[in-house]
Amino acid sequence: MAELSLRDVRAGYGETVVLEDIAFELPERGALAVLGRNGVGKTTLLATIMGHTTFHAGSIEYQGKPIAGLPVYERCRLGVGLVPQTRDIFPSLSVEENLTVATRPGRWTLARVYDLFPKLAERRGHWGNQISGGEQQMLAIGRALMGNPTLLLMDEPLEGLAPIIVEVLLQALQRLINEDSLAVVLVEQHAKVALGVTQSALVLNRGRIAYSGPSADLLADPQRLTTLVVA
Amino acid sequence: MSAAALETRGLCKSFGALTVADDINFRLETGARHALIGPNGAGKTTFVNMLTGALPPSSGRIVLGGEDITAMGQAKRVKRGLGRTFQINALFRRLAVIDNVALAVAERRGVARRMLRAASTHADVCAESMDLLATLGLAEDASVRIVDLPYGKQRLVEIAIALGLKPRVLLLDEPAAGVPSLESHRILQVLDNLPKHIAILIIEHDMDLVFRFARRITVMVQGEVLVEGPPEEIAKDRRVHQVYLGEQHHG
Amino acid sequence: MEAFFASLVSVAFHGAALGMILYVISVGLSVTMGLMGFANLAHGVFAMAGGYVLTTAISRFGVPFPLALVLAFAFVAAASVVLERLLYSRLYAASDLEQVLFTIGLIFIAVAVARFIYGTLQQPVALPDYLKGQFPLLGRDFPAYRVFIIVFSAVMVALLWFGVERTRWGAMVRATVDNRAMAQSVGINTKRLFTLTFALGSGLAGLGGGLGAEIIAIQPSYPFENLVYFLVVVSVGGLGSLRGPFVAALLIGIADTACKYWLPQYGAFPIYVATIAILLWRPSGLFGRHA
Amino acid sequence: MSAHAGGYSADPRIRWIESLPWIVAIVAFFALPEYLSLGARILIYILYALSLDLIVGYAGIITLGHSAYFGLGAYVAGILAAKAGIGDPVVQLGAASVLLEIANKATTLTGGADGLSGVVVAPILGLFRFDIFGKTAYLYCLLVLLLGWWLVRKMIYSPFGTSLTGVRENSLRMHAIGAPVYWRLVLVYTLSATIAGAAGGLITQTNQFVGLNVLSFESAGELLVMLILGGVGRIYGAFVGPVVYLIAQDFLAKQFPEYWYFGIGTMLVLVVMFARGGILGILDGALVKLRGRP
Repeated sequence: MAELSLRDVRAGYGETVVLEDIAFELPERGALAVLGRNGVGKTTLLATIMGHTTFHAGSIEYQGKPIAGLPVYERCRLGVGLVPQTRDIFPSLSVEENLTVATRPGRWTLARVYDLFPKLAERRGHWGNQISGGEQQMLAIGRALMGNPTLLLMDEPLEGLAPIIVEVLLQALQRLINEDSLAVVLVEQHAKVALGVTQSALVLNRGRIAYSGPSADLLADPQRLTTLVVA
Repeated sequence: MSAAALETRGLCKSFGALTVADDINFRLETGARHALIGPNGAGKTTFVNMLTGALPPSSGRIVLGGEDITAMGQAKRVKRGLGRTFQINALFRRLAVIDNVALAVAERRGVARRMLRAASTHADVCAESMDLLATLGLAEDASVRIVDLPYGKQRLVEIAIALGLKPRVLLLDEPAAGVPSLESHRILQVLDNLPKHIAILIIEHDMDLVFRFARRITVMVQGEVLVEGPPEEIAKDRRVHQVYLGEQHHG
Repeated sequence: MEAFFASLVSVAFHGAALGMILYVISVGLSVTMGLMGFANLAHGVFAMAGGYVLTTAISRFGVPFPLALVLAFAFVAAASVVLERLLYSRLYAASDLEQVLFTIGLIFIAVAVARFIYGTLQQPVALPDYLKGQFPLLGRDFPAYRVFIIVFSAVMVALLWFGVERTRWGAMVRATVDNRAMAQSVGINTKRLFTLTFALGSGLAGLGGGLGAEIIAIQPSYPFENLVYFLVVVSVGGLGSLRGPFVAALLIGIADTACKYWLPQYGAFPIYVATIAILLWRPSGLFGRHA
Repeated sequence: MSAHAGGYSADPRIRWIESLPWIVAIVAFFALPEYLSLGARILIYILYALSLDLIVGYAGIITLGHSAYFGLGAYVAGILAAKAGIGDPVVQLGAASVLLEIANKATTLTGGADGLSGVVVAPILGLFRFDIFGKTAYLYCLLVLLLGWWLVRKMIYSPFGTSLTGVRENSLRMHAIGAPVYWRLVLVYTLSATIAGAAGGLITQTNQFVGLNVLSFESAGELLVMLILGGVGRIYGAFVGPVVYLIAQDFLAKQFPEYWYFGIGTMLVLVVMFARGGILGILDGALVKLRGRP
């Protein structure tokens, strides 16, 4: 059974249509890169899976169960976790509270998240808005993990971070994808990085699928990648 | 060098320690077809907001047709010929299409404050608004309320309102955003037929549209102008590829 | 000099008691307005209901005072859950105008029901003997009931702050006030949280209404007459804040008492002027979240 | 369309049905002489509601401070409320309360809480005395209302009125088309306050008594209720609402005050829940159904 399967999805905000004819399948423990220039609907795709957009047509199935009609929090409780592009750390909560507020029973505990991101343990008493961008990103990932998802939606987790932090996050990401039984949908501007850590890729253009296939194929064909992602 | 339609000199904007626009020197020629592109967070929106007067710059100057408008309010800039459209429809939703456009026309003609004669007896305003709608192919929808209008046509009304201001400079903020792809050709048509004397700056993600429409492209990255040139050059530029493919910069 | 000092102490004391009551009543309004963005003008109805529950329980059914306080809280909280699910929840997305009208409508209904059941007369509060009389403190005598109000409210406030700032439930509430969409994304059922928070806020209003029945008279026009006070506390304190309204309520309680004591000829005038000045200066209140 | 929205495509001519209120008013004058003082009160409240409709229905701003203008319809207050009141009913409420307090304390001027009696009204134009049956008062109010209605109606159909609905629909865009939104609002507040002030003046003149309650929050709330009941943003909602409300109040409130409050509260809740257009909105809906349109 597929972890996630979308068929003929049409979605947007209110009557605005952003996504059209979106269809793909993500196998259990699979990793999918979503590429494309900005504004093509990548963030909207994640928001649609999470339930934050207006769903116009099609179907979304999570582990064989249709979820398109479920409220956001139900999807989270089933096992869908979101790391939003804007991070959306809760500023009036401490770092630790940002994590504990999302707790659901499972393998991931406070201790394991602190083990993955030791930096967060040092900052546990700080308010959510008193930490650096890189730490916010770690916190956003850690917070999603605290909900013990089987499907993790990550929106540009490397955006705007210093190279050294990118390195740390990439390692954590690799660890998550390889060692943990997590399926990941990774939206990323850094196309080559994203293709490097995923098995399959989706390129969007104007809200439609322009490419769907193995990541390796795209990585091996720079000409094609350029055409798809740049112009 | 003759005066540009719109020009910025050393424009900067920072929020605290965060710099979102850094020394932007930008020139929009009279009658230009110019595009502004760049990845998310490049500072395009900040730049546009400074141009329209929604956001005051930290330093630098904005010059419209030779006149310094840096300290001018939004409404005054509009009167000087600076029009804009919005990325997300900003329409008068429960008013008819004609009223949406006529509000702008009346404002420009300076009759919007009058209260003794009925609006519909201002024949000049009505006629001009109808003409404008006709050129955009919206004449039949004149009395339809925006809420009852298909989204694609709403995007056209967005442009019609801006044109009602008879701008010398028009800023188009993602004119085709949110339109199903089958309907977007109509918007391209309209853009192609815009009056030649208006200098147009388009902010757009859709590269097909950008390369078809623009004769000059500016690429912004992290609050700075990365490169500027004609489309052929931009398409070949290695730095642009890097920005969009996310190859790590080394040195 | 000694006389002035005595009156100063007296004003501060009575003002603090009034302020505490205002806070216990208004804090729920601050949270629900900040959390749900609902302009609930009918909040005073809950306080009035608490007052009626308390006075009725004591005078008609002989319920002991502490139990009557619990009843005031529980009854109002339960009733508010029904109201929230049945009516309020349908108007979360409605315009301010509609919310204002709807809650004014609720006030009218509540006023009518109160008049029908209790008539227009003010409800007397039968205090137990141990809360009557004077309480000696630092060589002065203070009315025992006011001392009780201050101490009891302080305990409630401490409990509330602990709950909101130290428990997971509190973290969930704060997360939802911060960013509702993200709160849903981490699995918080914000709808249910709204209902519970609303019930808690209303219950506290009921408790405050009962507790303060001796200071703010329980009679049918209560929700109209005291609305301005509750709104001032919330708007001066800042929506969605917990501490802001506390400071505002104490300020207003003391200022109101002081004005009535020293400047009776000006009535509530100075308070209103100060409120307008503060709101013109800081439109989102002294401790507002969105400046 | 019976909702009077104005606009550049709207026909500003007066339709035959719009003479209905005036015919009713004149018929009432001859047919119900014993109710003329109630009638005059209704006419005044229609004018008052009309002034509120300009702000709430057309400019789209909620105000609970309108009774301040009813009491003291003044230009200065117009600027204050436009500046302080946008989006914040509490400040307006405060403004109204301040005026209430001023009136309350300025005892020598207003009579304080006891009200100001002994207002002597000179004959209108030195000719028509206010008679005890209120005939003059009624016709005088009708005349002032006619004038107010004519002004408001003209304004709503004018470019200014259209730009007000523009502010209501999207004030951000109004800025972007170069409209001085703030001054438009000051202007409409001023106009509205003037009309409300005129209505307040009429109350004083016809009652020959001013009570502090004209300034109170309840009075502002009550007016809002009347307007909503009739229907917001459609001119004639301001006619229907006060007629229904005040007549019902006159018959019910005196005998059964609690039922009256209960009824009006329930009505408000129902209107908000099920009939957001008010009575005229319901009629509109019914007409559309009758004509068999979708």
